Amino acid sequence: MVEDILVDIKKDYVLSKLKEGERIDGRKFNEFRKIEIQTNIISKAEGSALVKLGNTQVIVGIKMQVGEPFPDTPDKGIIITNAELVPLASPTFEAGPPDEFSIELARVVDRGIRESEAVNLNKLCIEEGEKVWLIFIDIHALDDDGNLLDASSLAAISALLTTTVPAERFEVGDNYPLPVRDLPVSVTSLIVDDKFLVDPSRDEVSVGNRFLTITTDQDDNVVAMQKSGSYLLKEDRFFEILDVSISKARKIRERLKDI
Amino acid sequence: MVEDILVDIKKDYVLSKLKEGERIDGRKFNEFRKIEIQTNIISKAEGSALVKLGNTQVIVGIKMQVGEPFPDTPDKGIIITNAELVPLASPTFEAGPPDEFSIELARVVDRGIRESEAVNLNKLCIEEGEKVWLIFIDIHALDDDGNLLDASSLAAISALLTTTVPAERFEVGDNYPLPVRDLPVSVTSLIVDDKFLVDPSRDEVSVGNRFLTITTDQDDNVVAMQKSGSYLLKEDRFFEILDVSISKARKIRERLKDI
Amino acid sequence: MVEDILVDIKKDYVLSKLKEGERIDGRKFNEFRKIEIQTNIISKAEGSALVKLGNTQVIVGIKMQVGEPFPDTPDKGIIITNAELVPLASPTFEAGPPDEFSIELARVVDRGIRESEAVNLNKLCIEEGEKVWLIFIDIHALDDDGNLLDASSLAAISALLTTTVPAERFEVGDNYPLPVRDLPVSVTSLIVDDKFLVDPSRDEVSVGNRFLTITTDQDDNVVAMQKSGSYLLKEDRFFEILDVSISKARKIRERLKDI
Amino acid sequence: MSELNEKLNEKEKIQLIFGDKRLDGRKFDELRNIKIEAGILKRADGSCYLEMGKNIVVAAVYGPREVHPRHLQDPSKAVIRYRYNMAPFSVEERKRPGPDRRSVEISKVSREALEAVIMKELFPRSGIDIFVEVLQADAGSRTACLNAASVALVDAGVPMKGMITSIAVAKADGVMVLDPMKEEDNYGEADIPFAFLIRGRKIESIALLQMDGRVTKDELKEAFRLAKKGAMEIYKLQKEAIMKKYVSESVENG
Amino acid sequence: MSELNEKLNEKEKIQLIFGDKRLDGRKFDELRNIKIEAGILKRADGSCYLEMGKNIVVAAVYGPREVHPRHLQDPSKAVIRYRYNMAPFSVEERKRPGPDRRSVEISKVSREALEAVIMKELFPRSGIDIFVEVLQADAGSRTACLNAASVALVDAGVPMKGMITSIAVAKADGVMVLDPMKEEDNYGEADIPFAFLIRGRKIESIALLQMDGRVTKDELKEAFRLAKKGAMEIYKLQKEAIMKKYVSESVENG
Amino acid sequence: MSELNEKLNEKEKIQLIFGDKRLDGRKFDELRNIKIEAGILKRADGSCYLEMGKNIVVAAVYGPREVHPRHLQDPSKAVIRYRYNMAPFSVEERKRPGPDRRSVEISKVSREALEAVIMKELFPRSGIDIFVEVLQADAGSRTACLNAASVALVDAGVPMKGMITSIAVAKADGVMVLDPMKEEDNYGEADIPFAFLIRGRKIESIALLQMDGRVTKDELKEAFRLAKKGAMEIYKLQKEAIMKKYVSESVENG
Repeated sequence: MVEDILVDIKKDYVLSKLKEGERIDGRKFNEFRKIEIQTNIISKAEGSALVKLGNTQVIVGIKMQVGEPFPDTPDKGIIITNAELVPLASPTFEAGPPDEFSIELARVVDRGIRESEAVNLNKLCIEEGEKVWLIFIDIHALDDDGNLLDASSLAAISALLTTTVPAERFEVGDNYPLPVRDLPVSVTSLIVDDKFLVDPSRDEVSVGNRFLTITTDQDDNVVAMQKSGSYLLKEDRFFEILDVSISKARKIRERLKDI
Repeated sequence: MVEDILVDIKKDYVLSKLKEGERIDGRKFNEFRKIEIQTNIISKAEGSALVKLGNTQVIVGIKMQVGEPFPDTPDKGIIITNAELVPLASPTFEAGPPDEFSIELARVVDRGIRESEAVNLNKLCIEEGEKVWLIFIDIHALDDDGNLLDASSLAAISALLTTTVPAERFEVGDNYPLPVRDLPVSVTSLIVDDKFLVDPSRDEVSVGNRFLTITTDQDDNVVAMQKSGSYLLKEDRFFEILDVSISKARKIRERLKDI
Repeated sequence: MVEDILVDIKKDYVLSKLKEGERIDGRKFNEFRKIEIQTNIISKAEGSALVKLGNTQVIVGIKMQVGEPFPDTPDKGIIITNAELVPLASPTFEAGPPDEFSIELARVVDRGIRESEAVNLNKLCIEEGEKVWLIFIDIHALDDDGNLLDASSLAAISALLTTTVPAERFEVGDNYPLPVRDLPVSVTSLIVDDKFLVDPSRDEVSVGNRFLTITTDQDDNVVAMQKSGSYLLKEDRFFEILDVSISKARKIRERLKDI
Repeated sequence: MSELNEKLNEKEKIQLIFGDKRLDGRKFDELRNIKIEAGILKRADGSCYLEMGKNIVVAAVYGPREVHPRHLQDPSKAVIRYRYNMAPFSVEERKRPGPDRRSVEISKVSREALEAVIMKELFPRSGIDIFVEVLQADAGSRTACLNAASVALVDAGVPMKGMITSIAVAKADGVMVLDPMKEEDNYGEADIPFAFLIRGRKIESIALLQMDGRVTKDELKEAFRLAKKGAMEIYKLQKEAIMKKYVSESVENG
Repeated sequence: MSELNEKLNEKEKIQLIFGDKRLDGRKFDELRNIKIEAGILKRADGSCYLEMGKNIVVAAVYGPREVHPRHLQDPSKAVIRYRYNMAPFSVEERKRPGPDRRSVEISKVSREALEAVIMKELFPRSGIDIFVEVLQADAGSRTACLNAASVALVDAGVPMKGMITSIAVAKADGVMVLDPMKEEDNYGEADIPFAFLIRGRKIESIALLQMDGRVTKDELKEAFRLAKKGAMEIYKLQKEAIMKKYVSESVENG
Repeated sequence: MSELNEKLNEKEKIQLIFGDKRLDGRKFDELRNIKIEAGILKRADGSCYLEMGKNIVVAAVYGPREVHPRHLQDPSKAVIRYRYNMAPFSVEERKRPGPDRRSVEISKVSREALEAVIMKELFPRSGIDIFVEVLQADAGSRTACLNAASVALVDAGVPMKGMITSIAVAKADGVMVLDPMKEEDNYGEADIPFAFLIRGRKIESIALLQMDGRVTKDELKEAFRLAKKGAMEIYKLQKEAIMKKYVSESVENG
């Protein structure tokens, strides 16, 4: 009960500020929180990255194994993306098998990487039709202060950028850097009435789950989109968000080039 | 609560009619509802059939795969029967792993087909001890207005009758019709006091779950029986039901010969 | 509620007797209940034993299969220990996947056998790197009147002692007795204030779950220990329990030599 | 896998009948050795150990007792649960722990057989739980379990309309035989498990009936004849086991 | 395994566009054949059968009805559930029964699309359950299901702000095409499922939007144009199906 | 599979002790590098980041807070939960997400250690949840987790009888060594994890004790000596981390 009241108070506060054209933490509508990226945190993983979006923290670890290819792509590696929203990261998360939120999160992150063809899967074939590399992208939430999705996308591509293919451990040749050829960046907006805010914080989300995520590649192509939450979106609003998402992604992508 | 009262009213009505020697829908005690059989509904399945018993609707799809035989029957195909009582079909069904009702349903249908040796499993060996055909009989309930079991049995054998072994897709020779050599038919009776009614409708079942299913083959042999529900059955009643079941099955079997 | 009151009454009674230096069933503090061991109960198992500790009853069955070795122990057999605390054995047990109690039980029993190297796993290799024997130790509780753990340990080693490797059934040579070369014995104590009692009965455990299990081998080495229950243990108390555990285990081990 | 295995149809022929004898020397209407002991567990309210041929089963009854959670209670009668469970070591190939489809079905029809005779209206809002562990299985384990459960129920003092006694009949080499063992079950042509309500030394009605295989109406008649004969013999042993427990208790208490 | 399979990226090239025609002869802005029938199930409060190309789906609506257990109730509005489920035989390779990750995600976004238009505040503490079974799938099954669900909701008399109509657009050989079939979905460069709220014969807003592949902003504009055109055609068929059911009922009752 | 792997007994010999030094150059009674930081998570009521050698763990505490569903509440005290969880990428071979038997046992004994020192009677009907994520594991992860959990509990303001400090001792090449790393754990002859209650700078009692391997009574005595020495050193680092957090907060607020 107390929590419900708190949420209502936050909601009113967020909405009243928005009417004045302001966000509660002083950001502009199209401004991300401070982004921190640390890579190679986990030496036992093939690659890893910890990303902070303000107080939101996500760690992604990449593990690779040798496995069988799919019958119809006998010469390509395989990406498997998984997200654990462990109860450590939020009082609303519960232990147990993945629920619809963690499944959606993993699948949207996966789509950005897969559809941008960020990883050159053709270079992950060991023996055609027999052995290819499996890439496990494991998203592990640590602190959910809003917009886990963009933090996870960013951590995933950052971790891939620092991944070494462990060929020696599996006795199939020399280690080599994972071939990454694109930098997909997702931008999630919160839709509030006739406005939208990028990178919403948890307090802002108290106004309701009304998200649109747009992932773009380095040529500004859209590679993944997901409207999430029960709300109705106007077409012209969509195209406004698209423009902002493309330009924000470009800026964030610069950060990835330093890795 | 309202539902409980409704069930009681129905029950009283069914019982009072039975005292007058009548069924609520005017059928004779040994009369089935109208039977409709449509086959080859699902072109992606190896065989399929939709059966309607009055308003009860069940669809069965047959899928086949190449798999390993059992060690002690190295030259025989394998039948796997599964039933999904999806919540679409009845307000009392719930999503989730199969419960005791769907397991019993699948097993009783399976027994009729297996024990009548309806499918000639000897003709489903591809390579002795290595490769045989697996036949998946998937029962999918659509509308449960009573007696799902007989509808499912009928849909299963109807679907098998129209099944083509997909040898070409699996690159093990030419396609051929599934060898079906018997036509098992199940007849389910509802026991009410000293009477019994075949093919009970849902409203009739409001008097209590007291079923006896008898499945016979084309030589009038009994190939499967299942007493289901917590009640006590007299021996002479059993033999009366047996006679009716055999004669009803004969009639229904005629319908199958047209497929 | 009634049960809670009963537990409280039992607890008071146990504690008052302990103050007088007595156990409720008249045993000495370092005295086990009557131990009965019956072996070869289950002819279909490779080995089996039923152990009674007073009214506590546990049956252990050993099944063996041929399987693949672990990559880093290509020439060793594999032990898998599993415990089922079936609801038949106690009103507090529930059907379902193993809970933390049955997992802990299985793992502590397993540790005693594994760490004492009771079974000579080197003699359970069939073909290096390809085929070794898997030993399934299945613990099945029948009646839980306290100290299931020691009863299970005792039943496990007793069953192993009577196990025949079923080489003929798997067509890999002649049957031979499972090579057992040590006799680990676990002794569980209940800690009550500044005292401790070995082999606690269920009524005694009403004072609280405060256990220490110490498993020793035939040379009086400690091979496994487990403090179980939320309590604090003094170091000098620990060493007192250690001495008693070693001497009790020696006595119980004599019983195993008769098998 | 276990599900698949269970569906296995082992119809390769081996000879089961030799003149008027069976593979194990029994006559067609002869039961296997049966041993029944009541009251063997301390924690349970009622219990029973039963051997039937190579089958070894233990049954326990808890209740009538409170039902948790509450929404599972029935305000008009006791809720009956029945769990048939096989120990992993009870069969040739180790069985994975936990229920498979076969044991779910057996638990259902066994529970229904007992529900029909337990006077459950006497215990509204309560639960009566019957747990049966198969320690060794060798054809007919569901009937052995029901027989043990029935004795355990009496041992627990649960009021019933009569005794439930269960026995199977098989068709082997074309002959109907009582209480089939594993070979007759595997290689025979039909298996028909029965359970009867016996009251006042008389078989009154059928509480459980299943069948798979292929039989004629006349063979079914013969099956009923054999099953009823076998059931009466088992019934006597069930009563003796209960009596023995009762007498020994009286002596102890007396 | 099914999870892995589903992730498969079948990008081997086959030609999809031939001049101004598609592999199956359709024009770029042409829908597949659609057949809709309302009220086909007795037990459900509302139902719909729908074919779209080779997709065959059945939708059922139960409710508004009581929600169990109670703690799942919402005191301010109805709780909406949506279950997208594929029959094991609905696809080339038999699908294991039960939800996989793909169907969990589809169920979520489909539910959210309907939640946005169902007037759920009218039914506090109640539940409205929408179940959709995919009997045969051939690209676009999520859109077929939403269209069927929408008709079933009307058939059940659930008040909504308007009709939900769903359709996908794909990019195939560089061209944007309406309502892709399996080949265009597998070998095409992008797939964009839409659902719109249509009210008063006008497309008012977007209720569902997903996308995977690779498209430019201009291609997205073309996708919207095609999707809206297709949606209006489907909307007409949805209305006709409802009308037909209504008329036939009136005749029966009249 | 992971279950099987975990049971693996890697007893192939490699040399662990060289004179009075260990494989990694440490002395027998020397800890690995330890780094502790309190209060690193926003959402949790208390939290801690801890490195111990190559182990990297993060602990969070939620509570005391309401317990759902209600029937899990204890009217006399807080209910303590403890979840030890390994990230899939924390070990050499990717670990399947979710609890395995090993982590269930570790969670149980770790919870029991903390239950013995948390003053849970002060918070009837509440829950205190302790979640620890192992981001990288390298022998001793259960002890690293307990140390982090203990700091997180203090950070959350949960009243305790004292500090829980945990450390393992191993037997390697016949020598007892403090705080074993992976090689000593895998190839050593015994592993003994301890946790102590430390109050007023004094080790008061044992809160956790497990052991597997093979040791004599005298070796156990040496193990206690080493463990207590190590625990006192870790205790100092735990206190420093808490102090640092407290000071930085005071500065911020002041």
